[in-house]
Amino acid sequence: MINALTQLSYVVATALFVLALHWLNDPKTARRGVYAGVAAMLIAVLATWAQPAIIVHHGLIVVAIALGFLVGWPLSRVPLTAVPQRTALSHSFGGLAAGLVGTAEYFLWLGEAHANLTPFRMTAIIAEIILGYLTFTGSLMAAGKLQEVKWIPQRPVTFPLQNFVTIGLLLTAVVLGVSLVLHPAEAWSANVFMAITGLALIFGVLLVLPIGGADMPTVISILNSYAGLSAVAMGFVLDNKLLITAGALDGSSGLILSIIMCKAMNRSFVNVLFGAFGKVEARAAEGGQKVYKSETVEGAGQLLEQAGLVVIVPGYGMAVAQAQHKVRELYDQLKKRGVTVRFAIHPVAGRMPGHMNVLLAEADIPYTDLVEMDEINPDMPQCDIAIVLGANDVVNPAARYDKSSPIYGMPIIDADKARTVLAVKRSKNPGFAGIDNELYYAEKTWMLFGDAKAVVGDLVKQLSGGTGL
Amino acid sequence: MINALTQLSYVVATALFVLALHWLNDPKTARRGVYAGVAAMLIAVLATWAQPAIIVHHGLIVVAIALGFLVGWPLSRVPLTAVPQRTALSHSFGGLAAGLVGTAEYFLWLGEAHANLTPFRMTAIIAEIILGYLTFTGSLMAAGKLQEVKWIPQRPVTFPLQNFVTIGLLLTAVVLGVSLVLHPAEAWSANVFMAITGLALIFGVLLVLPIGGADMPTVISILNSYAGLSAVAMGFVLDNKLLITAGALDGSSGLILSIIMCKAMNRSFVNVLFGAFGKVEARAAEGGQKVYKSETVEGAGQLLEQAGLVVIVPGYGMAVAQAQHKVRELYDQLKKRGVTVRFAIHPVAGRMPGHMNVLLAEADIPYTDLVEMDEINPDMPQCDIAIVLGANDVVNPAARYDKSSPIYGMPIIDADKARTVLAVKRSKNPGFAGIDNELYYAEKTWMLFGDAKAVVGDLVKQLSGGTGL
Amino acid sequence: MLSSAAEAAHQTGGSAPLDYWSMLFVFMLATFIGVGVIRRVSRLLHTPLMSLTNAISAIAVVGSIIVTGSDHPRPIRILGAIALFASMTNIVSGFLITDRMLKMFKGGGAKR
Amino acid sequence: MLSSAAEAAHQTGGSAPLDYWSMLFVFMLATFIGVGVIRRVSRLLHTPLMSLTNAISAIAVVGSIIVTGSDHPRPIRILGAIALFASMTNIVSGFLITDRMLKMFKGGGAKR
Ligand SMILES: NC(=O)c1ccc[n+]([C@@H]2O[C@H](COP(=O)([O-])OP(=O)(O)OC[C@H]3O[C@@H](n4cnc5c(N)ncnc54)[C@H](OP(=O)(O)O)[C@@H]3O)[C@@H](O)[C@H]2O)c1
Ligand SMILES: NC(=O)c1ccc[n+]([C@@H]2O[C@H](COP(=O)([O-])OP(=O)(O)OC[C@H]3O[C@@H](n4cnc5c(N)ncnc54)[C@H](OP(=O)(O)O)[C@@H]3O)[C@@H](O)[C@H]2O)c1
Repeated sequence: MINALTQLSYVVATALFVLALHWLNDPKTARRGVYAGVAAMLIAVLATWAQPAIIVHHGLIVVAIALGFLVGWPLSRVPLTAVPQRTALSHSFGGLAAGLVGTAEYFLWLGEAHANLTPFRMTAIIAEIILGYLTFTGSLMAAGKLQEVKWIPQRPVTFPLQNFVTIGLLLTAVVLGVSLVLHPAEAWSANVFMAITGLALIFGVLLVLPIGGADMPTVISILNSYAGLSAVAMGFVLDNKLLITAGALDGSSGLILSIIMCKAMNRSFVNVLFGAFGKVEARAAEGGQKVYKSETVEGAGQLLEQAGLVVIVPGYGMAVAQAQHKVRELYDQLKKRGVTVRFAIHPVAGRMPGHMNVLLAEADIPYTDLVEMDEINPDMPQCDIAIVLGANDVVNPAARYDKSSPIYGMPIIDADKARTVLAVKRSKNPGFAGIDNELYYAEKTWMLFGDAKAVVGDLVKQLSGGTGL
Repeated sequence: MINALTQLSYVVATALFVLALHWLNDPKTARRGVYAGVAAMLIAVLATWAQPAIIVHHGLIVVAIALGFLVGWPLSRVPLTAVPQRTALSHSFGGLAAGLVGTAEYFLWLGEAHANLTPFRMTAIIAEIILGYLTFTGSLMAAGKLQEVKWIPQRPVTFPLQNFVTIGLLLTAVVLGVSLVLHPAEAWSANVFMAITGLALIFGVLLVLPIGGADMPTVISILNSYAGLSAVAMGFVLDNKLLITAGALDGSSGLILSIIMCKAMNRSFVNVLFGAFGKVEARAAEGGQKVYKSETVEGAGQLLEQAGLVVIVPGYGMAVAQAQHKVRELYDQLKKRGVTVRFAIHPVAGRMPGHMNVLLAEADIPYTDLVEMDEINPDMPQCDIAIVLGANDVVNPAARYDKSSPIYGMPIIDADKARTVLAVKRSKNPGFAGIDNELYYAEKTWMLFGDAKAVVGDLVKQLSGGTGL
Repeated sequence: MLSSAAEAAHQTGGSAPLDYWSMLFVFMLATFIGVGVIRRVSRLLHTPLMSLTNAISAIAVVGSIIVTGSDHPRPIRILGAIALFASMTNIVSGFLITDRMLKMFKGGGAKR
Repeated sequence: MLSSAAEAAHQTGGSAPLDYWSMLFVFMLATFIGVGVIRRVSRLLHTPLMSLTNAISAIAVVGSIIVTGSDHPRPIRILGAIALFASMTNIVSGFLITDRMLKMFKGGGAKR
């Protein structure tokens, strides 16, 4: 009976998970989605816990859950700029969990009931631990790179024969896995198991090492789908359909997001994973010679006052500078003057999908004023002033024609079509792709050098001052 | 081993079925969808047949399949106007198949192995036969009404306490079912089983009897989902996931199509099923007094020659008259004169969803010139001439304001906003909703009485003649 | 299938309940898929959609074959044969007519 | 779950293979759903989406609870507890931060 009840709750939980993701496809219903997810998880936990036949010890469970809350809560308060790191970090937790459960299952059955180590289940266990542990270390690395931790190299690290070594490791792990499937309970099996664990852990590190900090978002979502798949594997081991479904949902989500990112950057998976992208940094300097035209805040202010339609193109710089609230003030100032203000959101502006949307939403800017690239580009010629706010690659015209450029073919926001361009950045440094951007030298472009937050702040003062007089 | 192979083929077949429906969402990939479906079905059939352990007699199978082809092929050659009937007819076949298999299973186990008649399986069997047999008779009735068979009343047939009787029947069947679940193998069980069968058959008839011929499409898709559900039930009985999935796909499809139709007609399920819609016919006459302005083909021809944008609003009348090919000629003639021609397609124009699209596609009119209601309405004020071709309810302005009208609230095509309206119909009779249409009396409206095919044919002659001179 | 299912049922009531649940699972998931996919089918193709799903619902053919081909008393197999005939008719006519309709859809120059 | 699964495996090799297949079925269907649903998530919400799926992937909590709570040797249950802690952290932080982000999305007058 209890079993039937458990099964029923699992069915319900599954349905709720699907609905959660479904509701997320529209900002209006999105929060309902979260509640559905919470409900589903709650049901799953309780249904699992409330099986007297199976769960006999409660102390450890309570402790672990309590600790989980203690650590989880602060992790949910991180500043929005740190969201990518946070996500990476919790992927690593997820991977760890899957790995540990896999390990526990194996040694449990090794000790108690060999019979259960059927080839099918053994295969599942091995898939579970390989995916789990590589996600664990891989995501830790990713988090580190994003957090720009000292002793983790930001730039892609490459060494001779790297890919051979990496792939080699994986193959060895797989081969060992096969042998384990065939002889799950020999005297030496346990050691082989540990060996596989070790290889998976190392593989995770090597996988992420050669990838540049800016490609991390893509890597993160790939790791996300690995985490999902390890949950699926766990489901196969425990014959638990809920695990299988939830894991599959997670897996496909990670996969699709990374595909979307790759498409928007016009790069291939392989290129992201093994391309050691961002090493090209060196090439940045060359362009340095050409001349920029700088503009003062005053001048910019006047230009803006006369404008009819202003399009703000935010980029990673706005995120770094945490400038969104100042931007909001600018937005208000301009609106007060009857200037139409739109935000042009590039799919991969910033460092994670939807990055800009979240930041601007945080600053209470209605998402109805955030226009996607494809919708805004046709209007750019009518745009009087385009403010390029810490964006670089996503407005780099080279993407249109320069076959040699690493971002060639990536769709961009046509800021260069606007009548005037105001570009806010701190220096002459390139963006993530490490390439020069001719937009800054264009006739119509005026540079506003400085930190995005500071510059925008000054602009606001300028404008509000203007009204004061 | 063979079992594993069967299972594998079933998995593949399932995937192909899903893809089939997925590809159908775009005309460009639609045919691939059909092929996927065929492949899936082929795999399913072969995988099932090729189980020596289970399938020992082949003669009957071969014969049945051969006959199936013999009957199926001609059924696929029916004229497009007969498509609704054909669909209904094959739903009834589907229902019959499910019902018979259910019956066979029951009596088989009754004779051989009571043990298999577990409550769960018994419930499934009963669901299967009730759904199957009611779909069988219900769809037959529907097909009859659509085919306008003599001895099947077109108009809704109602008698006192009808709904009581109908619902009563169903309840009795269910109650008997429950008793059968509890005592599947008593001496009297077989009779109860037959009784349920009988009730289901009668219920099917009573369900469709009170529904007007024009509501059949909605009914058909509801029956479609019943057919699907009975397949699901069969899947539960045979513990066959392929049946369950395919059935569920079918069930949801039927459900959604009927919902779409109801929405587009602004009617509720209940109203369709028990509303005895179309009895209002009587009310039609009243409006007869008001005056129409008739126009000659010559006049109409001249009007058309001067027009810049002509919107053709096809309706059920075009289907009845099989006028689509003539319409094509008209389309060509007008294009030759540099007139822009668009077709305004109302979601429920005709007698089945997408009816007009299929007919016009048959006449080789590119689907890119078939514009959906919501897209065309904004342009109607710029339209010089709207040709209302055997359409009535879908252009009836009463739907906008007349709360008393049976079609009140149903979104319509704004033919009345066009500068001039040419309305082609045979008589002063109303359309399916059986209500009068003020559009025909409007200042700007000119009636072209006659059969759609004939009238359009004359128009074409007129125009081509015009060029001849 | 049938007979094997039968045995399964015989052997262990233990594993049986589990199975019901996975069937329920499959049913629910399939419904989710159905709803999701169908809602995105273009209006343009609703008639072909009807006849295609109609052909798919003839999947009952699987059950019919099993009943017809297994080593059962004749009358039962006759029932199966009729069912098989009916399903086969749907399969053939359903797919053929769908394809016939779809053949007719030709896109003009412009993309839709 | 675990132990019961174990028994099941013991009892009948007969019903076991069947089960694998239904798992495979569930996996396939779930993937179809996932792909279908995710592709329709608005670009606007891709960041929340990431953290929500991240929370959902913590479903591994189910396995962790089973391992931690069952009557197994201590070391094994410790592993389980660590896993449980890790998953719980994801659940809490994942859902909280998603909601925190979504709270911020406010539609202006116009519909999107
Ligand atoms: N969004 C995603 O999901 C995702 C995923 C993977 C990769 N990417 C990549 O990330 C890039 C995003 O393009 P993007 O244009 O948004 O960013 P970007 O190309 O990295 O350029 C950022 C610009 O902001 C400036 N900047 C940095 N800190 C600043 C501050 N505090 N104040 C003002 N300016 C500052 C930098 O110039 P200074 O240093 O001179 O200030 C830099 O030119 C794309 O190449 C995309 O492919 C995105
Ligand atoms: N499409 C669906 O899925 C669906 C489903 C259920 C119900 N319906 C209902 O069906 C109706 C469809 O609207 P509709 O405007 O397309 O059709 P309608 O309202 O039924 O009107 C058809 C018109 O065509 C005329 N007509 C009939 N035969 C003709 C011929 N041979 N030549 C010329 N004219 C002819 C009729 O007038 P005369 O008799 O005077 O010629 C009639 O006024 C809607 O009310 C809708 O709710 C549709």
